[in-house]
Amino acid sequence: MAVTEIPSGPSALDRLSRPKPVIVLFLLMWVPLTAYVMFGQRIGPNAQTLLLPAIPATLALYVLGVRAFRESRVAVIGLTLVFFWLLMAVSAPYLPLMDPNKPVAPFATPFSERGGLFFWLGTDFKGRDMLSRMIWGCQRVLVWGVTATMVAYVVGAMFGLISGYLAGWWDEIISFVANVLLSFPVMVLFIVILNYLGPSGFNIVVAVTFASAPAIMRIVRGLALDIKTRDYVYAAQTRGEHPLYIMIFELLPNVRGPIIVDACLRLGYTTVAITTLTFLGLGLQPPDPDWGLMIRESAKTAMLWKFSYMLLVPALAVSSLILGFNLMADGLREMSLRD
Amino acid sequence: MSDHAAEQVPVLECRNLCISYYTRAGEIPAVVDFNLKLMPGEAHGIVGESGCGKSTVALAIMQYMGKNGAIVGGEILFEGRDMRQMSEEELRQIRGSRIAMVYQEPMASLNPSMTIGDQLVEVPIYHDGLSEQEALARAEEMLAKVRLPDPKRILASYPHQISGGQQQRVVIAMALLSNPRLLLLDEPTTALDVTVEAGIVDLINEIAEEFGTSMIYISHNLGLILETCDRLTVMYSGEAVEVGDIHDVFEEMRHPYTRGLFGSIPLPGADKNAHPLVAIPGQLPLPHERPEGCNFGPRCTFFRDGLCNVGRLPMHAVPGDDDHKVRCERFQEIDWDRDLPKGEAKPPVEAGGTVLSVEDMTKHYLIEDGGLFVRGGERVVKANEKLSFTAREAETVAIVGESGCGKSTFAKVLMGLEDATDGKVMLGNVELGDLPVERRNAETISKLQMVFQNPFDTLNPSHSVGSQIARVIRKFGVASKDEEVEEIVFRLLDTVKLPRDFARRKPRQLSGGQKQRVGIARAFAGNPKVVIADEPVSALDVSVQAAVTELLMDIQRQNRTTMLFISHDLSVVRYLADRVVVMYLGRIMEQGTTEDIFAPPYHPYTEALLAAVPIADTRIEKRHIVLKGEIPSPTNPPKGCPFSTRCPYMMPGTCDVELPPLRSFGGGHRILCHLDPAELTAMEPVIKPKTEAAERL
Amino acid sequence: MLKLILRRLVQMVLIMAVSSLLLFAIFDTPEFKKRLAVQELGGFAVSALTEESYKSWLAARGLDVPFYQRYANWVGNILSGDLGFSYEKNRPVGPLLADRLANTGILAFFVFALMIPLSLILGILAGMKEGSLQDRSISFISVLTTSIPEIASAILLTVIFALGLGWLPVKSAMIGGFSFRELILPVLTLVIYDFGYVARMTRASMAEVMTSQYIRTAILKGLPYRRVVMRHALRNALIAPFTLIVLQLNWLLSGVVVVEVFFEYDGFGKLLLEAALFPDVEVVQACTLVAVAVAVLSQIISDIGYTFLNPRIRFA
Amino acid sequence: MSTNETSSKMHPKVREAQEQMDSGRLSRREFVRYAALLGVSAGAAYAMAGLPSPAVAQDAANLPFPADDPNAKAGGILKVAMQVQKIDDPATFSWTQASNQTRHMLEYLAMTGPDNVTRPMLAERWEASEDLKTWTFYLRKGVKWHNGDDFTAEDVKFNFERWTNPDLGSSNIGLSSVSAMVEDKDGKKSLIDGAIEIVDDHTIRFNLTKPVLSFPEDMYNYPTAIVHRDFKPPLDNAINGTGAYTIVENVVGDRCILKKVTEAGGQPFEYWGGTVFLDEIHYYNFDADNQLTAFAGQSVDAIYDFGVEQMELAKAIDGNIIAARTAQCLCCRMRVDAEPFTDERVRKAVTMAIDNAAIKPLVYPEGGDVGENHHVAPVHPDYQALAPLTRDVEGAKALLAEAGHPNGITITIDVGNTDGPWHQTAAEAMRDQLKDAGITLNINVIPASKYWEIWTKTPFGATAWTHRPLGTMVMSLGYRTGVPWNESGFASPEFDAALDAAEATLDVEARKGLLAKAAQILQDASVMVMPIWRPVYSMASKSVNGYPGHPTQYHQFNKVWMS
Repeated sequence: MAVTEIPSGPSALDRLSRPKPVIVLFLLMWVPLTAYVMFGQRIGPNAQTLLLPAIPATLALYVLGVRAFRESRVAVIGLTLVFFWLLMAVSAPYLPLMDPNKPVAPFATPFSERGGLFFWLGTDFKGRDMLSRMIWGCQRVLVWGVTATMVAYVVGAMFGLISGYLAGWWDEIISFVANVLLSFPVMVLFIVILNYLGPSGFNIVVAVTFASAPAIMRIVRGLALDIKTRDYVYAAQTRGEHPLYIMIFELLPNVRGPIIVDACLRLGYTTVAITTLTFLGLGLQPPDPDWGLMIRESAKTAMLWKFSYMLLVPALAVSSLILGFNLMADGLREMSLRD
Repeated sequence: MSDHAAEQVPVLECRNLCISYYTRAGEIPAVVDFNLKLMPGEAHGIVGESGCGKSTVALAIMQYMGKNGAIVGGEILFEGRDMRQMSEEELRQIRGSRIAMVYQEPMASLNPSMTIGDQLVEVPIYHDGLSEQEALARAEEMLAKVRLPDPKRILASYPHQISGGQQQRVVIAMALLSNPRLLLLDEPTTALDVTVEAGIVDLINEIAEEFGTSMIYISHNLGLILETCDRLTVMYSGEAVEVGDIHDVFEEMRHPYTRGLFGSIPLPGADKNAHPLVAIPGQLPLPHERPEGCNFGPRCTFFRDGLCNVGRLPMHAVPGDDDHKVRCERFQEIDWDRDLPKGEAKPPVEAGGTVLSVEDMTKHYLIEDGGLFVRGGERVVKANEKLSFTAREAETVAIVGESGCGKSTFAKVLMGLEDATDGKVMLGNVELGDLPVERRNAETISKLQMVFQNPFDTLNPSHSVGSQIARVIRKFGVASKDEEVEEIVFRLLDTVKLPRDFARRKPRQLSGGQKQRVGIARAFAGNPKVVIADEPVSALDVSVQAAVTELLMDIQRQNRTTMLFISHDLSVVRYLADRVVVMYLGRIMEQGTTEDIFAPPYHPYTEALLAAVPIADTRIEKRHIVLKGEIPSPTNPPKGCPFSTRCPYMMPGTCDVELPPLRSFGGGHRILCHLDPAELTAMEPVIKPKTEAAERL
Repeated sequence: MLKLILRRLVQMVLIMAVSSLLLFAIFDTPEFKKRLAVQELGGFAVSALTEESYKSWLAARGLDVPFYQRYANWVGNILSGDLGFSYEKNRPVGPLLADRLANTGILAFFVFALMIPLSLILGILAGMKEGSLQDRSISFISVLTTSIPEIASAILLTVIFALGLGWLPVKSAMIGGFSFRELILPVLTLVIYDFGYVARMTRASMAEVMTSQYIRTAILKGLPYRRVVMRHALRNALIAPFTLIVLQLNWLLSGVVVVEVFFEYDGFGKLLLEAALFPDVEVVQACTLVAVAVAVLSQIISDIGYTFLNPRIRFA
Repeated sequence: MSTNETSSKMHPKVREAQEQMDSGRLSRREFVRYAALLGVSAGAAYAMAGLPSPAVAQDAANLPFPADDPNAKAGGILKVAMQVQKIDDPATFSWTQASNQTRHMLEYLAMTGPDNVTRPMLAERWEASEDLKTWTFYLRKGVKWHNGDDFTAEDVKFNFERWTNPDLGSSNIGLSSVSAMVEDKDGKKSLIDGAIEIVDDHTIRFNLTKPVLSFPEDMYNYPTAIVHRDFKPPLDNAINGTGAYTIVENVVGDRCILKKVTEAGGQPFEYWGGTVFLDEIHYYNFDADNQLTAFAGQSVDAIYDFGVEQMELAKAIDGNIIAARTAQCLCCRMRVDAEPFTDERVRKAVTMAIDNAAIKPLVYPEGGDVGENHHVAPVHPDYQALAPLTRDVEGAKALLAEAGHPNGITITIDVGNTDGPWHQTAAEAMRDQLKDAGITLNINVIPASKYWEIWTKTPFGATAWTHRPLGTMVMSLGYRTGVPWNESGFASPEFDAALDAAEATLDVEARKGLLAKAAQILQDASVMVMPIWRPVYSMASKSVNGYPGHPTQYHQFNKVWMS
């Protein structure tokens, strides 16, 4: 049978993963933000200048994203939600907000005024402005969430490629280790790892890697198993390419597409995980604002209708970010099916 | 039969049918102005390349367009009633009982989680109100009619438990259960092996006779249509371009496209040197990029501005034959003999010394049951058994065989991806059999390259065309400086007749034929001594196939490359090969020069294979040989002669017990068979020209 | 099939052995021992302990022997049915774990009882007519609910039903014995988070089946739509969700941690978290074993079910 | 018991104290406390002081409990949210919560009431020698164990022997009274022969190596619950007590159920302490953070405590908030032997740059006292205010410069939030203030359990100290040279001498002065920033009557009744 042969324009996923400008913009956004969150305190009061290039980069990235996603309204909504928080994260120091850590007026309800200050979303039990905490609170979860997911992907993809492409003993060993890790419920794994390493952003990265990499490895392994039967891999083999070359140059670029969808979903999971772990006291530590922490702190002070805003604000904020990731994944998947 | 046509109501009539798909790019017309009149008992073929809209027509007749397709104009009259006016319930009653359909992929069209019996009885139960018992009885009867052995067992089986050919018979039985007036066959044999295909075609022909069912037979294969149909419609890019009685069209085709189509398929008369194939230039337009006027205009040699590209072209009846219609403005002006481009005759190439010799090459796989902890039994898959042949410089050796014959394994061993279990493979004076590709040096590797089957897989979608060719050049040390490499890349693109700016393109921006050209360029980048071409054109449209085939051979000719051409299609092989190796279940059954293979003595398998290949030539007469059964699994080959289970000449006690001897018939023509050489020599040719009288019957 | 199950079981035991050994090694570090002492004796007291009295405390707790020896003992005990002793709860792990597992079991039962019909029905309704309004709205609801993490939906539900309307209790500690009312919020929280996922998978599976060629065959055979859906589509479409639902057991073990902690429900998840933080080694060990067993067993069940539902594999 | 009767055997120092009171040198309240410590019945002491006695039963039995409420109804179950802990051995309790679980079963020789006055409990009364080195405890007669045995001096002796056995690891050995009965022998502490003398079945005498005033107060320290002479841990297997209730179920991490005792050794049990109203006392395990929400959800009638950050929530809930002023505190101490705090100027700079009075309202806007960078709290009876501290940023800068840090200095404080997140709030407030003096304070937040691993070692750490009834007690626990809990490594003979002097002095004013001297030494040495003495909050529903608030968070529910 003749295969239907319609050379199409670049697919949405291709457009999305067309590397150069997106990667450059992403790094422009990401590196300053990460540096700010990780080292901001050490750098001192001028740390916020770090974020200056990140703001336009975020906006530009958003524009590129909207263009790439224009076929899917769902994806654009998701993208908008995610970029809203990204924009908040990179511009938080420049926004006219109160100090998120400074106690001003405890238990001020939303839309109330106290001491000449207006609190849109009220204040928490320590009297810190909720609006400000909510906006600042996205920084850590975004930075650690995305970093953790990226690291998990690097590790997972590496092992997945090795396992899928080299097969044999490599596959047996890697798959067994992955099975061991996958046999733990994620939360058990998180608890054990973070309990052992101690709670911190960096250790979350480690824990997420342990928890997510096996699943990613499986996906990549599956893709690699598929791709390695393609003729172009065969061609590379028959011209005597080193397996490493084949894995990196022939396989890796082609697993990128399906993985992007998965990555969006996984970003959502990681965000959930970080928030949940922080709520359980195993994740990010005070004092800097974080949604999980806000919930953790409010869960014991605000169990009353009157104060429920303290719980609702972070809960809705984190839900909106995850919704953003999920909608993006959904839209992307839909687009990739249509292409 | 046309005598009665006037009085009879046509079973089906399509009038000015227009079908569109709605996508995010807007409305895309799939079929435009389609007309068809099918009389009772008639078999009508629809032929065309992929994307021409032939399957769409079939689904439109069933009124099953999916959620984004719609009939936007015209009428479909079934026994005089417009199906477009029917209610869902009326349609339901007609579907499956009055109109039935047979599909391309039998496995996919059967429900995997229901027994075949359950799926069959539904038809009489829902259409004829039969009880389960009666329905079952009828189903069993029908299975017997489609020549399925042991219908009872099959009724209780799940689809995956029977072979592809059997599945297709089941689907046909299902279609026939309610004795339909109209049977739609949408490429019913495409997914099957040639020898199995022959059996199905045979069955379809018998059914037409026995049941008197009208049929619409959809295929891309002109030979198949010739074997099954009375009339035919040739479609191109959503339009019927030529309609008529099958003999009229085959013998006096009037449309330039039909003519081009016939010019690009290797008919028995074709010869790669004397009468090379002529490809249709250009490629199929995309549905939303069709030109004004004649859709074929941009590819047509007879295109005339102002005539062919104005307005919508109507169908014209061929003078003297009202049934024969053509959608061409100039069909009466064209002098085919004068104006049709002909392939230039090329001098034959003298083969040189032996380049590749394979001696008793054997490849066995061990399959282990169980796994990490539980050791299971080991089974041996004999993928290749004692293959021996040689290939000389500038020679084309075809390796012919159906699925599971071990041709891919052989290629893998040759390329160094697998070790031979036994035997020798010599390239020049390098032993390759136990030299995996990692241990081969660049020179050896570059001497042996491959052109792959699937154009969509042959190029890495992530890298540009140029960089993929350049990698080979660097890897094989042909050049290393950037400018030099670039120069070579450009030269190679020139060689495969692609524009130089394609170097910067990504594979997805290329059509299948173009990709295959790049694949060829890549294979030849290292100046190989031997090129293995694994069905390089089978996935391409007919009109493109010719061009790629010709290109491949031109380059081979220039470089004096030895080519191992792997194929299942004997017509192609006959056209281009110098010598042929016929394989079956891992063994070479017969080998010899092309002339030897296509003339008696034949190996019984070669004979059947020859008979099974449909030939789109009315001047040819073919002997009718239909093999029974299916190709056995290579994991469990028959004892004795591998072909013994299906061989019409099978001698019980000999063939199924003992491995046959290799009989030599001189000139390298060797046959692996128990039959007496005299008996073999006495075989009649399978293909021979019809006598003039027979033709004009 | 039997071979496969056996293989899985062997793998399970291996995983259990590896992971418990690892955990023993982890919890054997001096820091963890110190933490245990702090929990037991109080921070002030531990810091005042002399080296000897700390050692004697270790000896009294049986922590002075090398971990592999303790591990060997522990394995021996496990094999004889003794799951060890909880430092924190001061009682044998076996009954403790059984109690908590029973509580989580109750929770899981209601979650599944609610989630399975809900998600399957919604998924099938959506997948039957891909792209319809019905599909779009169900899909949207599923994305929305799966996007609200358990902690957030627990909050939302508590705020609305417990704090706002006052219909349901805020906490589910069940100190007055089993209370159905206290079970509602935890169950709802888990169902809300999970049903969308299963529904979406069901939808995808159903949608895929509905566009498959054998459904086309069935329709073009002239079968009534009901029969096409019920007889031809459903069985094939439910294979994937079935395996998924069984695998949700594993997910539930993670999901319950948050819910149990938030609602103060005394189940497996809360026990695990408390034990890990304490650090109550033998409880963590036992919980991990249970978790691994649940994971592997659910995989086995899912495999068996898949095989059973799918004739292609059953009769292969 | 009549006033006269008591006065006849009155300790001479009571007279001294009375004179001091009369001359206005001692407050009337303080006098009551002292008199009670020295064996005067609380009622009598109140009478001598001319103060109205609080609602303590004024009957012949000399009971330590409040008087019965005439409206009290018997019956009912009191449900309390608290962590339910392991109660293997009362002598090694590390947590008040555990003692609350046993307090209604295992009782103490003495009992310190919410008024900080210590009254006899299992002891009927006590006498101290003039030099405060010999103490005689007269045990209450007619006290029965739940197994029917009589409570005798043997029981008490058994307990003291247990506590002083170093192998047991009881923290009671650190009490000044108990520690005055032991000596170092072969590197091990052991009981001095003859330190405990049984005079008769119900009289026991202790001979101490040094004068101790706080003996009776020590006897209500939570690990000093008196167990039966046959006691062998774990308690679960040796359920026996003298209290009105007994533990019928104790599931760690879940619940502790106490029921009224009705029968002892086959005889009907008659509780020595008079009427108790509750049928059962239930403790349900809730984490500290969740107790208030459990209360809000009406799962329980009372809770152990709640944090200041939950105050608004508590106020919004229907119920009685019970606040107790305590000597609990956050001691941000610097180790004097760790860089950079070896330099007193650095330490001084830190304390000078901080304004304690400004920190307290940020942390505990309601209740509590401002600390003075030493460890004697205003609630301590032996407290005397020192000269007020003033913040001096410039001075701090100058000192820093002098110490070789002209451009400021960066220091890190370890915060474990062992007592609640307010530790961190306090540290953050300190950080903000220190910034002005060029001191950058990094706050290293670590989990509570981790903190206890390092609390004595970290150069700069915020340690929570619990309430202790006397200033001298805590000062000698934490700052005497070389004592185990000396987390700052502070070593000053001068300080030790001042403390010894204070402990040995009965003259209240003199004692205050002497302790103040020690406190001043500590303050001058700038060993710590002690910003706050915090209140403790707990809560009971309106239907719980007579629920006492106690600075030590000890539960004593004898007279509590449910309406």
